[in-house]
Amino acid sequence: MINKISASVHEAVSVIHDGATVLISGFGEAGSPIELIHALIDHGASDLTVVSNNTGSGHVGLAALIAHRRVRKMICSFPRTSNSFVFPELYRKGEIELELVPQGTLAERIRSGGAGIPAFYTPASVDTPLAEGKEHREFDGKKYVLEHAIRADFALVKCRTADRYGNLLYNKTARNFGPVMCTAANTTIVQAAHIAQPGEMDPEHVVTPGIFVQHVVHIPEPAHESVLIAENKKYPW
Amino acid sequence: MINKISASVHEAVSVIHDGATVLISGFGEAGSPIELIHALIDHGASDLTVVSNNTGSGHVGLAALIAHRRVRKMICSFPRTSNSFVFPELYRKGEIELELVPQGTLAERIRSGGAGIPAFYTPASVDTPLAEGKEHREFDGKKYVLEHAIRADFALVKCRTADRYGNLLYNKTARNFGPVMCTAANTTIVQAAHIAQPGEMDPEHVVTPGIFVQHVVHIPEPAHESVLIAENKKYPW
Amino acid sequence: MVKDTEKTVTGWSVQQMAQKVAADIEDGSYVNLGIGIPELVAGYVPEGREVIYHTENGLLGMGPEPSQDEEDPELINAGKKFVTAIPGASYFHHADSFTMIRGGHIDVCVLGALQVSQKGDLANWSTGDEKAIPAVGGAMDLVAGVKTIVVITQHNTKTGEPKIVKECSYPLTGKQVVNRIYTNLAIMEVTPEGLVVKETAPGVDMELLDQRTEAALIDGR
Amino acid sequence: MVKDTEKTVTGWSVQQMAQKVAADIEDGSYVNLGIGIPELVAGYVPEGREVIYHTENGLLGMGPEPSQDEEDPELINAGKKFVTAIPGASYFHHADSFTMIRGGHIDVCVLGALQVSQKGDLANWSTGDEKAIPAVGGAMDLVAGVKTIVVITQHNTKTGEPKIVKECSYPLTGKQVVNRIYTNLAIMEVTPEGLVVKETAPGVDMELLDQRTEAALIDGR
Repeated sequence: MINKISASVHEAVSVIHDGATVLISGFGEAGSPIELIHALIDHGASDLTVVSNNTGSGHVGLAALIAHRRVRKMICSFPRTSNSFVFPELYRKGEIELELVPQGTLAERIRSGGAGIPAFYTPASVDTPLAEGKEHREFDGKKYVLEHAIRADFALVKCRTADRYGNLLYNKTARNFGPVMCTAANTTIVQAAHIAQPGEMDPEHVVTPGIFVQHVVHIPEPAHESVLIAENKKYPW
Repeated sequence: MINKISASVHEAVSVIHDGATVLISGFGEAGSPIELIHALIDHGASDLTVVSNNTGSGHVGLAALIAHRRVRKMICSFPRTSNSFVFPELYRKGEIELELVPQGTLAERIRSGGAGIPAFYTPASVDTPLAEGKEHREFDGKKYVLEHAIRADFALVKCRTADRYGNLLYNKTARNFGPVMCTAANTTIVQAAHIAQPGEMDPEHVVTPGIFVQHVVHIPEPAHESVLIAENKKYPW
Repeated sequence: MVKDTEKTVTGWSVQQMAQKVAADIEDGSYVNLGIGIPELVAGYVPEGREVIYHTENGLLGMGPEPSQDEEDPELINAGKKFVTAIPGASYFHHADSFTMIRGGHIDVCVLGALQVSQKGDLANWSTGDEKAIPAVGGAMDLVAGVKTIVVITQHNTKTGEPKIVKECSYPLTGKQVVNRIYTNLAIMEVTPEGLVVKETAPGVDMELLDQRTEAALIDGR
Repeated sequence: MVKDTEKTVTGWSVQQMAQKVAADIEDGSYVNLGIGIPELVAGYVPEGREVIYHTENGLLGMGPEPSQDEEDPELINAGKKFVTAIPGASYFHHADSFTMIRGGHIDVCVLGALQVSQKGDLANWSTGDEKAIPAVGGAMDLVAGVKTIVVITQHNTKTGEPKIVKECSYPLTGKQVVNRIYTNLAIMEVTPEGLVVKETAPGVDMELLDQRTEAALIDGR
C-alpha cells in the first residue's frame, strides 16, 4: 500500500543533507511551511541553497533558518519585506549570497525544472541589469533572454489537505509556488493541516497529483508567521 | 457588466476568418467541441491551419471540417485512429499538409504560446526524424531540441460548465488540451453544457480562469462523436 | 529664476490621479495594480464598468479590503495586504499567474515609478544604491507582458528632482514599456514622436511643466 | 539448417509475458502502459503491491475497464478505450500530464516495439512506409522522460523477421532509451556491455535464441 504520511515532522526532514538545494513555498507568510522549516533548523543541515520568493520575516521560519547561518545562498525575487531584518543584515555584511530573479521567471524556471525543460526564452528582464551576461535571442523581432530550469534536492511545501497518495489541495493565495515546487524536487516534503481518505478529494479538484509528493506530515494547526512575529517569538523558543 | 455568453453558436464562430490558425480541443472524441466545429462548417471559413491532437473520425466534427476542404494544414500528434478515413485519404493524395509533433511537445508548444515563452528546449524527438533540421543543444551533457511556441487566432474548446466571466470546469479526461488551448489564442470560443452563476464555482476549483476565454456558447446536450458515427451520420445532415 | 507659482502649484491629489487613471480603464478590463498609490485606482472605477483585478500571487477577481474580522493571512495581494475574492474569482499557482502576465492576457498594469524616460523606459525597482537590498518582484514580468503599462507617480521627487527624464539613471525595469504617465501635474502619453501632454492639472501650464520635467514634452492638450 | 524445434517453439504467451513484466514492477510505482499488449500488464500486479497508472490524456490513478453501463466517452485512456478512475485519482490537462512524463516523474513505461536495437534504440511508431500515415502520439516524450522503459513484444515478426536487431532500420522513437525487453522467448536487459539475456522461456536455449535474434546476445541467465 502506498502511504506517504510520515510519522513525524522530524522524520520527514531528516533526509535533508548539508549542501542541498531546497525549494520553500510561500509568498510572504501565505503558504510558508513554517513547521517544516523549524524542524529543518532542529535537524541541522547547513550550507543550503534556498529558493523561495522572499527571505522570511522576524526571527521565525525562513528568517530563523537564515539567522542560524544554515543558508549559503538565496534565490528569490523579493528579499526584503517590512519585517525582514535577518537577510538584509547578512547580505550587507557579504555573508550570504543572493541570486535575484524576476518573480515570473522564478516560477517558470521551477516549473521547467519539474517538466524536463532545461531552458526557455523569456522577455522579462531584457534590457535590465538582471539580464546582463545572459544569452539573448530575437524571435519575430522581439528580444528574449535564455533562462535555465531550477531543479532541487528537496521541496518544503505547505498545503491545506493531503491524502496518503500525496494528492494536495491548497488554501486561497497560499497556493502560490507550492504546485510548481512540488514538481521540481527529487524529494518533496509537504505539511498538511488535514489528512483526507483516498477518494475524499474530487479528482477534478486535485491541484497537486500525488506523483509529485514523496512525504506528507500532518500539522493540524500550523502557526501563522505574523502572529509569532507580533508575539516577538524567536525560533527555537 | 462582463458577459461573455454568446447568443448563438453561429454568432460565436462568425468571427473566424479565412486563413486563420485554429486550436481545437479534444483527445479523440473526448473534449472535441463538435457543435462549434459544425457551426464553423456552416460559417464557411477556409484555408485554415488546425492544431488538434487527432484528425477526427467518421464524417462528423473535425473529420467533416477536413472533408469540406476547409483545412489547409493539420498540426497534430496522431492523425489516424480506427475511424479516421477523411484525413488519411486527402493526405495520401497530397491534398492536405501535416506537421507531426510529439504529443508532449504539442501540449508544451501551445502552453508556451499562452505563456509568452517563444521557444524552449525538450529532449523529446532527439535522434529521430522529427528533430531533423531543428536546432539542437546540450545542457548538462544531454541533447535537446529547440521547439517554438504555437499561438493561434482562435481556439474552439469544449467544457462542462462556464460562467459569464468565462471561468471553466471540465469533465474527466475531456479536459486534455482545453486549458492550454484557451491560453494560446487571441479569441477563445468555448462550448459549455452548463452555465453557472458567478460564484457558483468554488474559486479553488476553477480550471480555466475567465481571463483566457472570450466567448461562451451554451450547448446543453452536446452530441457524442461515437454515437453519431455509429448512426452513420454525416455533417451537414 | 523660479517663480512663486512654480513652488506652490501641487496639482492633483493622489486620489485625483487615481481617479484619472480609473476613468481611462475600459469596461471589462483585466487589471493588475502595483503596490502603493496604484492600489487607490480600484476605489474609483466609474459606475457601470466592471473591472477584474489580478494579483500576481495567484488570484483573479480580487475584491476590496476585508473587515478586520474577515482578515485571512492566506488571502493576500502582491503587497501582502489582506484582500477578498469576488464571486467569480479563481485561485491558481504562480506559473499560471505569470502565464496571464507574460502571455499578454492582462490589459492594464498600473505601476509606481522612480523614473520614466521620454521613450517609455521605466525604472521602479532599484536606485542602484550599493547598500540597498535589491528586490524586483514581478515588475519586470509585468512590463514585459501586460498590454498597457500605466505609471502613476508624483511628477517630482520630494527634493524636487524630475522623475520624468530624458534617460533613466537608475537601473531599468524595462525599456520602452510605459504607455501612459499620470502625475500630480499632467497626463502624458508615450508616442513614437515623443512624450505628448494630454491634460494638465489646474494651474499648470506647459511652461511650468517644462520646468518641472527633464524630458522633452509635446503639447497635445 | 533450421531444426524442427526452432519452428515449433513459441515460448511464453502474451499473458505470461505481461505477468513477467508485472512481477518486475516495484510496489508504489507510477506506470504508463502503451496501447495493446502493454495494457495486459495491469491485470497481473502481484498481491500486496499498489501500482498507480498514468494515462497521458490526463488521468493519474486509472482503474480497470468499466462495466458496459458505466462506460463514459469522457473517461478514456490513451488508446481511447473506456476506463475508470480509482479513489485517489486526479485529472489534469495535457501540459501537466507531460510534465509528469518529460520531468522524470513516471517510474516505468511499458511499450510495444517494431524493432529494438542491442543498444536500446527503439522504433515503434513508423515503418517509414511512404504510404502510411505517420502518427507518433506520446511515445517520443515517454521514452525521453520516463525512468525505466520496458518493451514487451513478440520476439519475431509474423513473417519470422527478427525484431531484436543490431541497428533499427525503421525510424527511431528514441536512441538508447530501452532498459528491458520482454518477448515470448526471453527477458533481456540493455547494459553498457550489450544485451544480456536474464531468462529464457521453457524450451528456449541460447542457440535457438541466437537464431531468432539479429542482435548480439550475452548469456546472463
